[in-house]
Amino acid sequence: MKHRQQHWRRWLALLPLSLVFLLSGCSELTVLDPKGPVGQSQKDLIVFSLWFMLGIVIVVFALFAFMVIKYRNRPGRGDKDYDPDLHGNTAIEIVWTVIPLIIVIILSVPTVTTLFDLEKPPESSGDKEPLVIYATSADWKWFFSYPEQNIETVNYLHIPTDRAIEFRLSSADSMAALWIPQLGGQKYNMAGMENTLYLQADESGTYDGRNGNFNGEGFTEQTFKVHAQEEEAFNDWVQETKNEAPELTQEEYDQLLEPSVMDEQMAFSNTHLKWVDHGTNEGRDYAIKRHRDAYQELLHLENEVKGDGKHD
Amino acid sequence: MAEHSKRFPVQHIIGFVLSIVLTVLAAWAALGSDLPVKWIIAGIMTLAVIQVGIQLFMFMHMTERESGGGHVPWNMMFHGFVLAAIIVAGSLFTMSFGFTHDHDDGGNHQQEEQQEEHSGH
Amino acid sequence: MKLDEFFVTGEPLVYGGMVSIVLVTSAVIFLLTYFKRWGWLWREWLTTVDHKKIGIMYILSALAMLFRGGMDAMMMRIQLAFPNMNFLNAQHYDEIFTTHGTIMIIFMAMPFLIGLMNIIVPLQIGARDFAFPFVNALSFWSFFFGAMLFNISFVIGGSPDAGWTSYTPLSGAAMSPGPGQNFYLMGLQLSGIGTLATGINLMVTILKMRAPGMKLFKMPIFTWSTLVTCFIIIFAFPILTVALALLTIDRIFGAQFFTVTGEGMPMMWANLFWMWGHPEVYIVILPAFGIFSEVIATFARKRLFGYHAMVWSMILIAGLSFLVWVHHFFTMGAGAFVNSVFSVSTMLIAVPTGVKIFNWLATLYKSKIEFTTPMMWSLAFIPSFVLGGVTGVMLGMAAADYQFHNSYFLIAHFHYVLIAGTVFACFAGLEYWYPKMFGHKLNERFGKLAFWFFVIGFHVTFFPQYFVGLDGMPRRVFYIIPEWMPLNVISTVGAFGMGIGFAIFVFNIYYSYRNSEREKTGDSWDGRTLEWATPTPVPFYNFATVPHADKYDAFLAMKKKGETTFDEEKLKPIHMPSNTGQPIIMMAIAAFASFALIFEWITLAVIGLVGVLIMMGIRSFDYDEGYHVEVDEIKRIEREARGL
Amino acid sequence: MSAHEMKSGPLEYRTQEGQLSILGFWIFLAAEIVLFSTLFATYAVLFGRTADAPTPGELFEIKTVLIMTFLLLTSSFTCGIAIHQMRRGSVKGLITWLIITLVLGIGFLGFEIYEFIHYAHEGATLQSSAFWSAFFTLAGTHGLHVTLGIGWAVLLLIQLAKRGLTPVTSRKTFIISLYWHFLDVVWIFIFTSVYLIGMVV
Repeated sequence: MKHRQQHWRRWLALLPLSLVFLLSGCSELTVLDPKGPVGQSQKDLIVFSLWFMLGIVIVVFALFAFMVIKYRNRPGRGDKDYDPDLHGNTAIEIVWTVIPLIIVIILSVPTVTTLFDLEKPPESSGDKEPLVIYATSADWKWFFSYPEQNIETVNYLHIPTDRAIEFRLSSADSMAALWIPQLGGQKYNMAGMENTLYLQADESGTYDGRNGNFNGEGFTEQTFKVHAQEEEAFNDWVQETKNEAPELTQEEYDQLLEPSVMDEQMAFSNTHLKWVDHGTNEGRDYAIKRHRDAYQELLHLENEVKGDGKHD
Repeated sequence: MAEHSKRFPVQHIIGFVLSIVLTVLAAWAALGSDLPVKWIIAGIMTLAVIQVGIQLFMFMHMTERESGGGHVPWNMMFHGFVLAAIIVAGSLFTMSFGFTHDHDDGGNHQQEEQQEEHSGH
Repeated sequence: MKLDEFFVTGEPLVYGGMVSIVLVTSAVIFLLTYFKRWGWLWREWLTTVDHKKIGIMYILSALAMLFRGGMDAMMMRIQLAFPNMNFLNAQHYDEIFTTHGTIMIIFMAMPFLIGLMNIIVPLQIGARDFAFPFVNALSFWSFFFGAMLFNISFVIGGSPDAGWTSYTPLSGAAMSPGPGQNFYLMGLQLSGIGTLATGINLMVTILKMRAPGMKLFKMPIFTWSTLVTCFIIIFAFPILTVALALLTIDRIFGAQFFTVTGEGMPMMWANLFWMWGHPEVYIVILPAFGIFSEVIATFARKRLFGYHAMVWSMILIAGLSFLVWVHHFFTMGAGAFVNSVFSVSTMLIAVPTGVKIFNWLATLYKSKIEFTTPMMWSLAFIPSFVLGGVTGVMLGMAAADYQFHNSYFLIAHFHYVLIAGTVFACFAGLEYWYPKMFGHKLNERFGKLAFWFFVIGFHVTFFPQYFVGLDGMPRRVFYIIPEWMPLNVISTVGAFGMGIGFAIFVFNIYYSYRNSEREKTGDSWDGRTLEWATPTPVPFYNFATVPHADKYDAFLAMKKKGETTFDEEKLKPIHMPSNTGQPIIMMAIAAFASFALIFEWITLAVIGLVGVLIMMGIRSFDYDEGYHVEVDEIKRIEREARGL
Repeated sequence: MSAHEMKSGPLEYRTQEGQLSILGFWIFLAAEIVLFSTLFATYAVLFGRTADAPTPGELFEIKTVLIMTFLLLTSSFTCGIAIHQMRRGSVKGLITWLIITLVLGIGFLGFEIYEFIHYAHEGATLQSSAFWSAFFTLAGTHGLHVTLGIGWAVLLLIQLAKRGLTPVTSRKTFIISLYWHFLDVVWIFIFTSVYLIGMVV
């Protein structure tokens, strides 16, 4: 028996230790390795809260270990330090009500300021107008429309670095969420509504983006790549797409809207916004009206094992 | 409550007359008066709450001693109405965002509505 | 409708399920017939209105559901550890995480706790039964048939596959046609009505049927937690009832509440769902707090520290639970102001919860801790739950939540609070009150073995998920990229540990039934509250004489004064309600009507509904007022039970 | 349980069973408040989302609505009188006033059905838009409650005629009266926030 108890305590003692240990390796975790100011502010908030949480965990674990070890009913303990009628102490109860309250207040302040900051383009690129990109989810693919550049991409995205991106989020059918963990947190894409999400990349590179909100069979595979490039490279890409990509017709677009998983990436030298904006009231039932029956079909999707992995 | 020993249900009749008067008043305020819409809504909702009070206290014997229920019925009704307020106001508070449900003028109207909501709570 | 549309086909796992269902059912029917137990089953169990028996049926059903939900979990873990094996395809995986979540919350956690409340609360307050025993039976059968209805979707018609939150528009008629989602709606609706009835029933019981002298602030803490839970149930469940009804009307009758067409508002579903859903979380956690408080006080051999603070913190949690629902969809884009309000209110819940944690720790201060199995579960709860709680605060910080939302960080968080809170409490409560229910203890050695497997397995399963979540792994994906593999394999290993723990626990029930020593006294653990004042097994009328309980820890005070609940001079005839078959019949008809509605057979559904109304009419004319147990009979039973 | 019967006070409270049932019903009514308020919240959030269907301002008629309101208010009053008669011990008075209440209730239902059919003819149905779904569900749930109340009260009338006033029948009558008054409470809010505001905005 006694052996087991010690065993257990050792395990419990390991828990906070392992937390510290794992935290040191955390810089490799996507969310804690942001590549832009939005993700950075969220990381800062997470790390800030983590220290308080770690403090609380250590205090509680220490108290817990102390109580369990000291006051176990071991043979020969007798009635020393045993007070069965002890039932309250106002002073200490006030202390442990007020301290958590203070911690909550301390945490609330940066939370609220960050919340309001996230509704604006990041300050670091305040001198430039944000780049507007309409990100539309459709079962189970992503359309990115650049109205200023008049181009559209499917399932991938190019963005300039050091410039705020103003995503206008909406969906053609089911609810999705645009999530690029290394650039910042997610927001929902909904039909008939438009959400604004500001993100920005400070380093060029290729980042994983995906739908964060479950929306049916093809959910797992509703991913995309974000290519963050220097302003010039981005402009080159835009120009190249404008010149080389075909034009998207409404007919082809309607076909693309049909529920399916699409492996390939596409680019077009115009946008679907010309005939429908799913974020408006008029555009909300565009896809449903055309494809109502197609949502009934099951795709029987399985994991297609590929040598180099699906996400490359 | 001495009322059940009485022959003539005075309290019920007062309650009935009051509720009819309040109903007519609300209908008049809504349709016959020239008050601003916000005032009308606030006014008739107040009248409704008074009427509910009449039902609860004058008809439903909510505070009757003999029931043995103590303050429980009162308490539950009170919390029920608090919850009702949370549910209705809370839903309006959280759900009036980013939607474009009007037909003619997209953005403006919706923003106004949002501000109205915020100032309301 | 063709037969092959009616039955689910083409899945080996489903065929396996069908075969095992047929086998188990025929085995049960055979055994009942062979041992001529049909009459016994009907008289003693199916028609009973005794709160103790109903509670046992609740717990048995909940254990079965824990098994089903656990199997679902295992299958998910296998799929995620070996994504290339294609053990499950996308559709099947979707169905399984949907049923896992729904079953664990609605058909496992709640019934398990309600089962414990059923058995213990009347005993703790010195009552002879519920305020409305008939309604109690009705509640149980509505839960039971609701659960059955939900579970047969596995083989008939197809399981729901839109997640346990069943977000619209995905779960609407356009995108999820067919009976699957209807099973979800009707199964939850049927059992939800029963839960609401239980809430009202228990509240009246606690408010009006306490032993003389027991003021509200002298009640045992588990009873207090039940009362607060009832309050939440009464105010939260009608919201679910309406939300489910609206979605049903949408799906079956073509309304436009949550549709993309007709200017419906899909997010309104999320709003209503979480207005119920968040209080629901506290419905399953507050009774757990109550159980831990009882167990810790008993085995620390010390009075609960800060009783008033404990009660008030529960009341505060209950109140706050209605003010935080938006934190489940911070990412909806409601704006910084709305999110700030709900972010702060969410974090505030940490304060009363923290108070409770410190009170439990202070209860251990200057105590004498005995490491029995229920106590081990309760002790393991404290550090585990704190890990879940602090990550909950992190999730409550809306700006950071944009990154945590829908990721495995969230999964890890709520499993840390729901397993370390609710499931540990279910095990603790069951083992603690087991002798009261069945007249013998569970074997301690097997109990501890199960404990270690389960608790270590639990941490191994869910602790890595915090990190894989921070690495960007979203929930509900059926395969994963190589970077996430190592931690997922660890998780799966842990899940098997938990599975082994559960298996040992179940084996222990059988083993102890065969081998444990029978209880001679009713007071198995040197208890403090009134449930231990009755003999074991508890006579059907609970208390021969109801004690005067004006002290906190009433039974402790009675033991000091040498009082018992059998005072021959004070005996009076006891009025008891008669058994009745009406609840099970009424709910069977309601289940039939729901089943018809699931397949949109409107005529049959209406016939079923009329049947339910007729049963209500019959009940209205039922003037059976029960019977009296005479003094001599009580004397005979008590003397035998107490060995006098 | 019914062992300790009280000697004085209203009949319906004299047994413990009576007290428990009435208290339980009050708590049930609290749950009903939440149920209806959820429907009100849905209605309020979906307000104005009429899609291609007519707007409420075009369809609502103050005359019908006022008649319905007066019918229900009066029935609530007569129901109160019925309980008054019960407490005076008059079965006959109770039954008479209860029947008057039910007749008024049926009148209310008749108008409501007429109203629904009228709207449907004008192109506003449960299916036509989110707003009308919410309207029909809210008003319909109230109507369903009234219908159930009438059916329940008829069953009770039979029992009253057969058994007269006992603690059980008077308890049941009292509970039905609570239910009936409560439906009036709900209607007041429907009248105000659905019809009047619908006509104003």
